[in-house]
Formats: sequence, C-alpha cells, structure tokens
Amino acid sequence: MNHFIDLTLNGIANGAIYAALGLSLVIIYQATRVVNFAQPALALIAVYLAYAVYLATGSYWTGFAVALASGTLMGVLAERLLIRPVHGRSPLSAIIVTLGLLLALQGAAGMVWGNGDYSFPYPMDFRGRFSPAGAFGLGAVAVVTLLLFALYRFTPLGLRMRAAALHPESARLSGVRVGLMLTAGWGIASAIGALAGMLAAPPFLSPNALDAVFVYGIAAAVLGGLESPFGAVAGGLLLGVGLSYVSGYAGPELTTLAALAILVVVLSVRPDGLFTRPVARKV
Amino acid sequence: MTEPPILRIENLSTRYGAVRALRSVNMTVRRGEICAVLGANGAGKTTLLRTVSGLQPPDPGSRVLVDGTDVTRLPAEAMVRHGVAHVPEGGGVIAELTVEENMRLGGLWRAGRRERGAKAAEMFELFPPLAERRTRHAGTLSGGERQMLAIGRALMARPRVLLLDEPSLGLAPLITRRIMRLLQDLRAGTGLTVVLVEQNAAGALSVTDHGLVLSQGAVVASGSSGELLADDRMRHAYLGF
Amino acid sequence: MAPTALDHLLEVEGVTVRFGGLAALSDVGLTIAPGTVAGLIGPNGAGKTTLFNVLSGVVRPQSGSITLKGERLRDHRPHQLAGLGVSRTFQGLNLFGHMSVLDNVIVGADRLARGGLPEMLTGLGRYQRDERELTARAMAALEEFGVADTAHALPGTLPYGVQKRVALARALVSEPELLLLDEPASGLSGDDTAELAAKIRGFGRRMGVMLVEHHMDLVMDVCDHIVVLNFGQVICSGPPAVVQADPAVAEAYLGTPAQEENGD
Amino acid sequence: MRKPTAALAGALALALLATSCSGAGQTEGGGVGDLDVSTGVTDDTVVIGTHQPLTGPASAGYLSISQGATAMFDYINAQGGVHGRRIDYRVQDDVYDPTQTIEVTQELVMGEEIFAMLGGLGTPTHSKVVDYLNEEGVPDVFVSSGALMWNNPEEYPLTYGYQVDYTKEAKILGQYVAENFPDAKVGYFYQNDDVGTDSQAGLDQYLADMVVSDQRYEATAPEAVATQIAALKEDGADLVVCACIPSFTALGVLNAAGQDYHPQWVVSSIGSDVPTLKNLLREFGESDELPVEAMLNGMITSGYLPATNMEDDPWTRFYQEVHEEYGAEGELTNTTIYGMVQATMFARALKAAGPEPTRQGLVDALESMEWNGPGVVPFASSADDHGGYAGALINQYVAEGDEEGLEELQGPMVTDREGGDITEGAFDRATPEEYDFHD
Amino acid sequence: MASSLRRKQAPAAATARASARRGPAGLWNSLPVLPRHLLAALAALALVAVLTSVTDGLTALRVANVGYYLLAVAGLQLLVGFSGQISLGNGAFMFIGAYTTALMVLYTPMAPLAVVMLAAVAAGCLAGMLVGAATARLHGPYLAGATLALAVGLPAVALRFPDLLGGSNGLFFSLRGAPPALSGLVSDSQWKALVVWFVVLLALVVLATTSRGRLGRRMRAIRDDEAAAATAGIPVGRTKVVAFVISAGCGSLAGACQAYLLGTATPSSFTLALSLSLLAALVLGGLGSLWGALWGALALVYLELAGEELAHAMGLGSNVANNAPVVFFGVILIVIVMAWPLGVQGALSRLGRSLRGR
Repeated sequence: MNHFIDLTLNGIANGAIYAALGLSLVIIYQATRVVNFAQPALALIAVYLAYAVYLATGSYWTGFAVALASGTLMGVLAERLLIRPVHGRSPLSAIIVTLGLLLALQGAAGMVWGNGDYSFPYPMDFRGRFSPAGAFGLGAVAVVTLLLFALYRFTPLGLRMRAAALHPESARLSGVRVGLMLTAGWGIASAIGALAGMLAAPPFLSPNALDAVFVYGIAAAVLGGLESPFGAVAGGLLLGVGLSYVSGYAGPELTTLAALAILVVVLSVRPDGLFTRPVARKV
Repeated sequence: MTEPPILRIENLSTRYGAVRALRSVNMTVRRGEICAVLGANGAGKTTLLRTVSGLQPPDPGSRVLVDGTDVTRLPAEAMVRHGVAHVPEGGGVIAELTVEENMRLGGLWRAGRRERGAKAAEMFELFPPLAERRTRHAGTLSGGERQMLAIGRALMARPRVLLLDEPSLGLAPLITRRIMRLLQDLRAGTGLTVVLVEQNAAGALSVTDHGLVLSQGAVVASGSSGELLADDRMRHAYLGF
Repeated sequence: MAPTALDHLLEVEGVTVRFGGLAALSDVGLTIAPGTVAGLIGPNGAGKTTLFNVLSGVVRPQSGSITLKGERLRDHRPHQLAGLGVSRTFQGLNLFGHMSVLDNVIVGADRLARGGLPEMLTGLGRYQRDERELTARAMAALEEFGVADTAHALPGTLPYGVQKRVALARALVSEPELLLLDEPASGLSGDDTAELAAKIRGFGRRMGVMLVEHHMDLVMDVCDHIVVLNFGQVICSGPPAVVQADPAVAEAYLGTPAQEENGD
Repeated sequence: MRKPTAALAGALALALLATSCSGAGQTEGGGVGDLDVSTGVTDDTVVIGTHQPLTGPASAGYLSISQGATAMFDYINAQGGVHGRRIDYRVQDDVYDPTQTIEVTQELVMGEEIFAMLGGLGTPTHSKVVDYLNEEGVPDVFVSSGALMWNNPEEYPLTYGYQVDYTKEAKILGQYVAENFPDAKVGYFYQNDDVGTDSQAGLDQYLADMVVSDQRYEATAPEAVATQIAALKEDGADLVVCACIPSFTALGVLNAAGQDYHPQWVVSSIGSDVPTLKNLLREFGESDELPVEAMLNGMITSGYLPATNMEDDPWTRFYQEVHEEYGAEGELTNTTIYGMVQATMFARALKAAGPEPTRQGLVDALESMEWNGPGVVPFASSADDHGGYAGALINQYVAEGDEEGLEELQGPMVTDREGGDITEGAFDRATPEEYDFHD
Repeated sequence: MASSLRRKQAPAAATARASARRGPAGLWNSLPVLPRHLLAALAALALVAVLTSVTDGLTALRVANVGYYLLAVAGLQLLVGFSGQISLGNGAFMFIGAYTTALMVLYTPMAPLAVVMLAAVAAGCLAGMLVGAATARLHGPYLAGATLALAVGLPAVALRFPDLLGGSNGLFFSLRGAPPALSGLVSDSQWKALVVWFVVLLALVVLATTSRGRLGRRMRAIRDDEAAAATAGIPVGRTKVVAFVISAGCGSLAGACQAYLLGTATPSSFTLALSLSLLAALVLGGLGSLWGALWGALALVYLELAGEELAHAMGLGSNVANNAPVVFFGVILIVIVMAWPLGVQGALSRLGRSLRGR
C-alpha cells in the first residue's frame, strides 16, 4: 500500500512536468499548427541561463525569473525568425525547422557548458514523502494552468489570442493583429516550457537532461488532444501516474513501451486525443 | 463645398492566381447610404468586399479611399481603425467562443473597458435573443442569431462603413426581413453607411438606395434601386433568361 | 458500352438531411435518365452541395433512398462509387497539385486498370499494359479537351480555363455512366463557357449528367431537365421552358421586395 | 559503353546471388592479422585511438576519462615522449551507440591507421569491435569496461582487460559485507545491464540469503529512482549494495536522504567516485542543512586505483600535479585518474616494446610485464590471463568535521570470477619516479 | 468511332516521333519500366563495384552505410513524400530488421543470407501492417506523436527479454565475408558493401517501379487531395496502409543490411535520434522523389564527417569540437529547408530546368 502511494505521488510529480511541457506544445499548436519539437531545447537553454545566473548571484529565484524571461524571448525569436518564414508551407517544413533548432540548441548547450552533469538545485526542500519541491512543481503547474485559463477567459489579450488562433480572418476583421498574437502565443508557451525545464532538470543538468521529458511531454499533448490545454494537463498527469505504476510493478525498462501502448490504445479509440471535441471535418 | 464620399473605389482589380476576379471596378458610396452589390454566384461580389477590407490584395493601380483618406493595401486589421467593418459571408462568428466573447472581440481595438461594456450592453439591447445566450458558445446559435451576432460584433467597432456579405444566406425570409429592417433603422439612427452584397436582388434593392451589378468581375450595370429592378441586364445576370 | 436498359440511371427519393436542428434537405427527389443532362439549380444555400455530398457518399441522409442502376445504395463510400460508374468534378477543381496533368488524368482512369497489388509492386504481369493503356486513354481524354500539349505541366502553372478542362478530362476518362458536375462554368470566360456547353451536350449523349451550376445561360442551354431547390426543398422541376416560366423560380432567385411580402 | 558495364554488373550480380544462397552465419576462424608491423608509428609519433561517448546521454559520466588520458599523454609528450616519439591520442565520439562505435573504430583502424586501440569504452559498444580489432591485428589494450568477455586470450588474443571485472569486485564486496555485517538486511540497487547482472552474480555468492529487496534501474528512466529507493526503504533494507554509474549512485543517495532513509551504502568502484558524487550533490548540501559529506559519510566502496582522497599516495599526488598543469578545467576526479592510469600503463608497455615498436613487440611487452602500479591491486596481462586488475581493496569514505578521506577497511584482495577463494593480493608498488614510462 | 481511333493513334505516333528524334534516349524511354530499372540498378551496382575497388576499406564501409540509409530513407519517402503520412518512427522498423537478422544468424546459422533478408522484410511488413492499421485513422501531428512513441518504445522490447535479445548489450555475431574464391580480389568490407548495395538496389527497383506505376500515383493522389482521390475510385485507407507496409519493409531491410554489415543489433542504436535523422534527411534530400533519398542518405553519412573535419580544421576547444557536428547538422537542416523548400533534389531539378531552358 505504501509502495502504491509512493508510486502515485511520484507519478503525479513527474506527470506535472510532462503536463507543463505538454501545455506549452498545445499552446503553440493552437496558435500556429506546429508541433514545436524544439521546445525542450528552448527550455534547456533557459535552464542553463538560469544556472549561470544562479551561480553568479547565488539566488535561485533570480535564476528562475531569468529562465522564464529568456524562455519567452527565445520563443518569440524562434517564431519570428524561423517559423514565420515557413508559414503556409507543408507541415513537414515547420517540423524539420524545429528539429534542426533542437539539434542546434542542444549542441550549442554542450558547446558552451560542456556535456557533463551539473548539480542543479530544487526550488525548495526536496526532502519528505511529498516534499515542498514536489508540491511546488505541482502547484506551479496548477497555477500556470489557472493563469492561462484566466488569461484566455478574462483578458482582452487572451481573447485576441484565442480569436487569432481559432479564426484568423475574423480576428483580423475585428482589428486583431494576428501575427503579433501568434508570436505572443509562442512567447507564453516557451515561458511555460522553461518552467517545465526548471522543474524537470533537478537534480542534474546536462544537455540531455530533458530528453525523457521531451518524449513524454509530446505524448501527453497528443494523448490529451493537441487542441486542448486542459487535455495536455490531464494527459500529462495520466501518463505520469500510469508510467509510474508500470515502472514500479512491472519494471522500469517497460516505461517507454507502456507509453507507446497507452498512446496507441487511447488514439485508436479517440484519434484526436482524449479532450479534443470532435469537429466535423470538411471534405 | 461637398464632403468627400465616405467610400470611393477606383479602378479596383484583383486576381486569385491566374483567375481575374475583379476587373476595374469603380464605386462611390456617400455617407448614410445603403448600397447593394448584386450579381450571380462567382461574379466577384465577395471578392469586392474582401479587397476593400484588406483581406485580398488589390492589383497595382487600384485605389480605395475612406472619407478621402487613401487606405489602399492597408491590412484588414488596420481597416477597422479607419472605420470599415466587414461581416464576411456566413458571419465569421467564432464558434468556439461564447456569444459575449464574440461581441467583446469586435470592440477590443478601442481602448476603455467601460466604453466597451456600454457598447456591448447596447448591442444586446439591439439583439434580445443574443442577450439570452450571452454565455453560450456561438456554435450553438441558429443561423439568424449568428448573423445578428456577426453584425453586432461589427457594430462594436463603431464603423463608419459596414460591409455586409450575404446576411440572408440560408436564413428564412422572416429573419432576412428583420435584418434588413435593422439596417434601415441603423442608418436612420446613426447615419451608418452600408455596402450590402446580396443574391436576393429584389429583397436587397427594396432597402437600398442604389446598387451595382457585377458579372465576371466587372460592373455590368449600376444605378438607383428602382432603375436596377427594371433593368433586364440584371435579370440576365441572375437568371440567364 | 451499351447504355443501361433501365429508365433511370439514378433515382433519388425522399432524401432528408439535418445538421443539428437545421434541415439542409427535406424530402428531395429527382431522377436522371441515361443520355440526358439534368440541371440542379437554386440560390446559394439551397442545399445543392449537400445533395451532391449525399450522392457521393460523403454525407449520409437521415432518411430517403438513392438507387443507382436499379440497385439501392446503402452505406456507400466515396471510392466505391467510381467502381459503380459514377464520376464527379469539384467546384474547387481539386486537381492533384504536385502531379502532372497527365498523371492527374491517369488517376481518374485508375479504376479501369486490371492489375492487382502484386503487379503494381513488381512491375510484372499487367503492369506495363495497364500503364500503356491508362496513358493512352488519358492522352486521348486530354486531346478531346484540346489540352494534350500541357500533359507534362503541373496544373498550378496553367490558366484556370485549362485547369477546368483537365478536371473534366479526369472525370470523364473513366467513361462513367453518371457524371456529376459541380459548377463547371465558375470562373470561366464567355467563350470558354460556350465551348463547355458544347462539350457537355456532347458527352451528355454518352452518359447521364447531373449539373449544378449558377450560370443560367449554360443550364438553360444544355439541360434536358432542371430541378430547382430552395431552402432544401424542390420548388420546381421540368424542362427548361417550364422552369423559366415558373414564377416561383424567379422569386427564389430575385426574391420578392420586402414590403410586398406578407408574413405567413 | 553501357553494354560491357552492364555485362560486368550482371556477372557480379549473379555471383552475389549465388553466394547469398549459402549460410549467412558461417564464419571461418578469423586468423589474427600480421603483427610484425608498425602501423601508426613514424619517426616521431605513435598514433593510437579510442572510442568514447563525447556527446549524448552517456557522455556526462565518462567525458573525463579521455580528458585524463589526454592530459597524461600531454605530460608524457612534454617529457620527450616514448623513445623520442610523441603519442598522438585520437579520441572518436561514438555517442555510446554501437553502430557508431563500429564506424569510428573502422575509421581509426583504416583511416587514421592507429597503432593500437586504448581503452575503448563500454560493454555494448566495445563488444561489437573486439572481433574486428583482433582480426585486423590491432592491439586492443585496456578496455574501459568491467565485463567478463575481455579476458579471453584464446578467442581475443589481442584484447586486454583493464578494470577489475564486475563479478570479481562484487565477490570481494559481498564477502566483506557477509563477514562484517552478518545481520544486515541487504538491498540490491543496480543498473539493468551487465554492470548490474555481473555484479549480482558475484554478490549472490555471499549475500543471497540476506537480500530483502531487489531494485533494478534503467539508465534512461531517472524519474523512477525515487520510488525504487522508497521500495528499498519499505522492504527494510538497512544495507544497500549499489552497482551503479555515478549519477545513479548520487540519485540514490539523494533520494534516500530526501526520504530520511539512511542505509549503509556499499558501492562498487564504478559508481563510487567521491569527487564526482560530491560535485553532483553539491547544490543539495548548502541550502538544506544536509552537508554532502554527511550524505556520503560512511559509504563503503571498492577500489583498485589510486583515488583522489588518498592524499598520501605518491601516485595521487603525481596525478594531481599533472592535472594542474595539463588537465582540462574542473576538479580532478577518480574518473580522470582512471584515464590517466590507462595512459600511464600504456606508455610503459610501449616503452618496454623497445625503440622500434611493432604490434607484436607491444603484445610481448604486455604479456611479460610485471606490473607494479599505479593501481593498488595486482594487474594481469600475461599470455593466459588478460583480466586486468585482479581484485580490489575496500575503503570507507569518512567525513568528520573538516576531516574527510578514505579509510582502508581491507587491503588488496584477488579472486576469480567463479566460486574460487578470495586471497590477499599484496605486492610492491613502485612510485611514479621508479616507473619507467617516458623518456 | 473514327474520332476514337484518331485519339488512340496520336500518342503512339508522338512517342514514335520522339524516339526517332532523340535516338538512344528515346529507345531507353521506350523500354518497359521494370527492365529499365533493372538495367539502371545494374549500372549503379557496377558503379559501386568500381568505386569500392579503387578506394580503401573505409570508403567501402561508408559507401555501404550510404546504401542502407538510402533504403531506409527511400522507404520513408514512399510513406511521407508519396502518401503524405508523417512518421517519426521508422527507426523502429530498422530495429525489427536488425533483430530479425541477428536472431536468424544466431539460431539458424545455415540459413542463406537471402532467406535472412527475406525474413527481415516479412517481419518489417508485418509490423508495418499492424502499425499502419492501428494508426490509419490518425492524421498529421497525432500520427507523428504515435510513431514517435513507437521509435522510443519498441527498442525497450530488447531490454524486456534480455535472454533472447541480449538486453542493453544487444546481440552480436559474425557473418561470412567475401567468398573464398574471391579472396585476394575483394576485401571483406568491399564485399559486404557490394552485398548491401545489391540488396538495396533490388529493393529500390521495387520502390521505383511501384512509385512510377499505379500504386505510386494512387499515393500521390491521396497526398494531394484525399477527396478527389476517393472520387476517382482509389481506396484511401487501404492505400495508406500499403504505403506503411512497404515503408516498414524497406526500413526493416535497411536494418537487416546494417546488421549484416556491422554484425550487431543493439537497442541503443535505434534511438529517437535515428528516426528523426531519417526524416530530416528525407526533407533535406527532397520530398517526392527517390533521388531525394539518395541526397539524404549521403547527407546522413557525410555531413557529420564534414562537421568533424570543420571542427578539427578550426582547432576548436573540446566542448565546442565535440558538439560541432550536431550543431552543424541542425543549422544546415534549417538553412536548407528555408532556402530550398523542396530540398536538394528540388534545387537540382530547378537548376536542371533553367540550364535546359537556356
């Protein structure tokens, strides 16, 4: 029973991280119909910058702020410089551009900071069965989800962003600068990605520290439905808990296989993910 | 000293790839007028509105003036700021947003939350069925309600010129009549200028001051509503007999 | 290919389609005889496209029946219709943009080839003969429409009128018994439309044609029989002369002045 | 023009078809290539090579091996090299992907024409090139892995082990635990590959009855370690034997500390590099009133090389000096020393091979060598034993107040990998000055 | 009747005229597709033979690497470039091929190489059918996500069954090199390069024949416009699955070639990075043409080398030099996709057109 509780708690803590990355992927997908494979690399660079700032200032939270800020900036730049030019081409073009960016940034991190492991702190005390650090992770993701909900639901910016993503033409006719909104979407998403990176990196930071999170984050987004931020969060938690049970009861070597199985089963029942409302597609 | 026309279109041409969709269209609309753009399907009516509102780039040599200001080639999001609001075919209501959100969207570009709130209240007063459904998703509305919402959203922007594309499409005659009446009321009340694209020529001409008839992207007839109704060219453009 | 002995190539009876609460089609019926051209007209939003989609298997009606060559169609899928001798064009042309004009038309003829999957994979057996025959047929179809010289071009590089002809060639190359034309004249110039009319009359003798069109000149010119839809209902049906004389048709198109209409 | 080409190609295709019809898996006994050659040796250089993970997930733990070896060769070259020849040490990145290992090894052998392979790293990787290196007659010296297969002089006459094999080392640890903690409830925590399974084979010889919990981890799934440690705690293990790479030792120790679980840690040499562990845990000592030293205090480890904490050891001092002058940035770790020792020993063998080295000469030198350092246990590279380090000593990391260091619990012991006894393996160790490995 | 006769004659006459005018080229074009492809394959094999005989063993190895990557990318081309389904998981099929080969060689060492390769193709096709059927309803990014999970998840099977599949160390085995009759004439690596290319070219003949014929046309039609393709009578779902099966078979065969060449099958060789590189190489080379697969395969083998050379030549620090190849590949990828949307093949054919145009 204790083991079960441990597995559940650990699953939730990991799931929160997958959820955060999934969330950032969904926001970008909603805005520009691109699955941003470079998201973990943007997060990685943000975390490295946070680490550098932390070392220089000794303040974790200054580093945290730098991670979010630099994540936002990189998201904005990526959209403006790399994604906008291939807009309207085949979806593969955007995928490949983000893949190229993933490789280049991961390599760049290795160039600047080396490929070794750095000790990377938790935001809070990591001790205890449900530690403050774990609670912070879960809480941060919950807060981000709520903030996002509030942004979308209650602010003019959120309304503009949603309109721009859902129906660009109507948005333009209402005076919304659609391009700016898409860029804003990338910025916000990349800030959330950086948050996911800050949560996922401890205890050790290396250029490959986010590899596993990367795969499970994408899986979470697809599982929940790429159209639904709520789905990404639910998908992430579901995946985190499910994989934790598989790892604990059946063996850690089976986690990736289990992720595949979960994805195939869910998608064969709901081809557009768990939480996407089925839309009649035009012929 | 005559004031400039609120909307003036000179030599407007555009193309979709290899297809010439508009050929040198000229048109003048004065403040407070309701003007009909008529023609069979594919004649270029919708394209005319899209080109005026900046959704479709015009060919070189074309000119669009709003109240004397040259706004040719301005993007659609900037045209709203020049007082041109466009209700596209089908309304362009965003189904995933609520009625209220759709409405708010129209007034967003104007600063001032209070002002927006007041305007929205005004709109809901104008369209009582929408007020009842404020928090529902726009996708659940009936066709007529959607059209009302689309017009309401456009009016939220306080336009000087309203471009209205087939508001009667797929609607029962009763609702169409209600919409037409509303346009007349608005014109009377606020001096709104309307450019109305309609397939239902007789219905449109009964509320408009004047109109023009397009065929294959070019103007084939224009004049006051009465003249057009009697004109064989219009009947031919529609019915081919 | 002898025309079928049946009176009606296609028989549509009592078809009703609702989207949500909205009736897009209610109790629509029509028939098409072999060797005739039937026109389907009506103002925008009258339900023409929905009917078209019902016929091609994209939309399933809530009630009603569709009978093709005496056999009732149930749960037919779009790709099965080709095998039954039904072909269609699209309003937006829907040409295969990254394939040559010739390949576009060969795809249209695909159902006539007889090689199986193993032959397609290995290049053995009928592969070569299929290729040769399909290519010859496609070239013939292109020549029939006078666009054989564009065989190796990509459709997107051609003038719109030529693309229209390619789309027609693609629909006709499989020698269908029933051809559904969705606004073939839209975007065409006057001369092109006249030529198109002649073509439709030509192949209208070889097969049954259903034509959805806004261009009234063309409809009145080529159709043997016209069905007029408005608000999802058939309001008039008959030869062109009858339709032209029916005041309900003029009213559907031109509308009635608002002030004259009385609420009912 | 086309016809003869086509005819030729046709004939070739026929030949290919014909041969593709006989058994694919048969191999003729691959003879060892001609060894009386001096490939890679010029008047002033000797080119040698290695394959290492320089990028990718595995690189973090192993980068410093080749850095250490490079520093050592820089030192040797600065002293004038070996018989007047500079040693040109070429490191190829294989990303720990066997496919790439094969490619870069062939590149080293055929392209760079290396004299010998030194310390190719990893079991899954190096096992794929052993055959090739032996067939090509390339001495395959001091493989960086504790797998059992390197010590097979009959099949792989040119391959020489280095690291004490995982089973031998585990036996020594297992015996020590059984004797000194007879009442312990033992938990296993090990990597799900040969590091884990080979170690387990040795441990089980002594500890099988005492095991209460058995947790294997997957190197790609660090997120699961928390629950694995929780399971060890749950099962009541008060002594955890860890056959892990350093980052997973650190994860284990960290998670245990986080769960207020304080078992006696027993960690085999591969994962017990204290400086590396301290580095990995650095951030968690300062802010949480949980000094790193306290987390690691009391950890029992096995070892066979001079370690950074052995401050009195002449070799440790020597390597510290070399690291300061020639090393890469960062602290000297035992992983660095691992590479330095490899380089030192290779240089000595090369020196012993004489002024005109051939591959045969190198092999002869290796097989007749009486090794007396730098390692702290005997080393085997004789004609019938290519096992490398033959045993281990047992240390305990002790940190009390400002003092920290390794305490020797048990001196050098040697054994075999089967059921054989564990015997003392004391020997006379030379100092760096006495050790003849450069000009 | 007369008109239809005239119609049928015209193209034949045109072809005859063309062949008369263009001489050998016309003759070449008038050959049926299969013999034409076989002849081209023979010529390519001869080229490989010449190339490997005048260069050293290292080049032979690289040439062989290009060979099996070419096959894997070409299979992916059929799936992505022709049928328009984006797969991020084709490395998983290479995994299947490599392990099939390894198991066959280890457990049935007397089985001829041809049988081993056929078994690999069969295993791959079976897997492709399962995956294709399971994912037939998925579109765009959902298919990409599912295949990505496939690439990451499938190799874990080897960890689950360590006794049979060797766990994380994988399986290794030795294979026969050059036949004794040819010893001295060709080295083992040259011989293996030839065998790999023989297999690859044979598969490419099938791919080229398939893609030029009805099946390829069906796939391209589906890619360009599913609705129009269905209307023309093309079974959309079935054709998509067939594309998956062929692509998986090619991937599996490529994996088998790799295993044959290197004598190993290890889970850590079949990472997500491999699957993503295959797709990247495909787009780099150019979508929609088998030639694109060749450029992609060359890029996979030689771009990294170029990156290393570059880093070496510039005398960069070790951190920078170690990571330079991957950064180099990433940047090239971005630049090419942005500058040449149709990849190298697209740029080449445009160049060719403009040269002919002059």
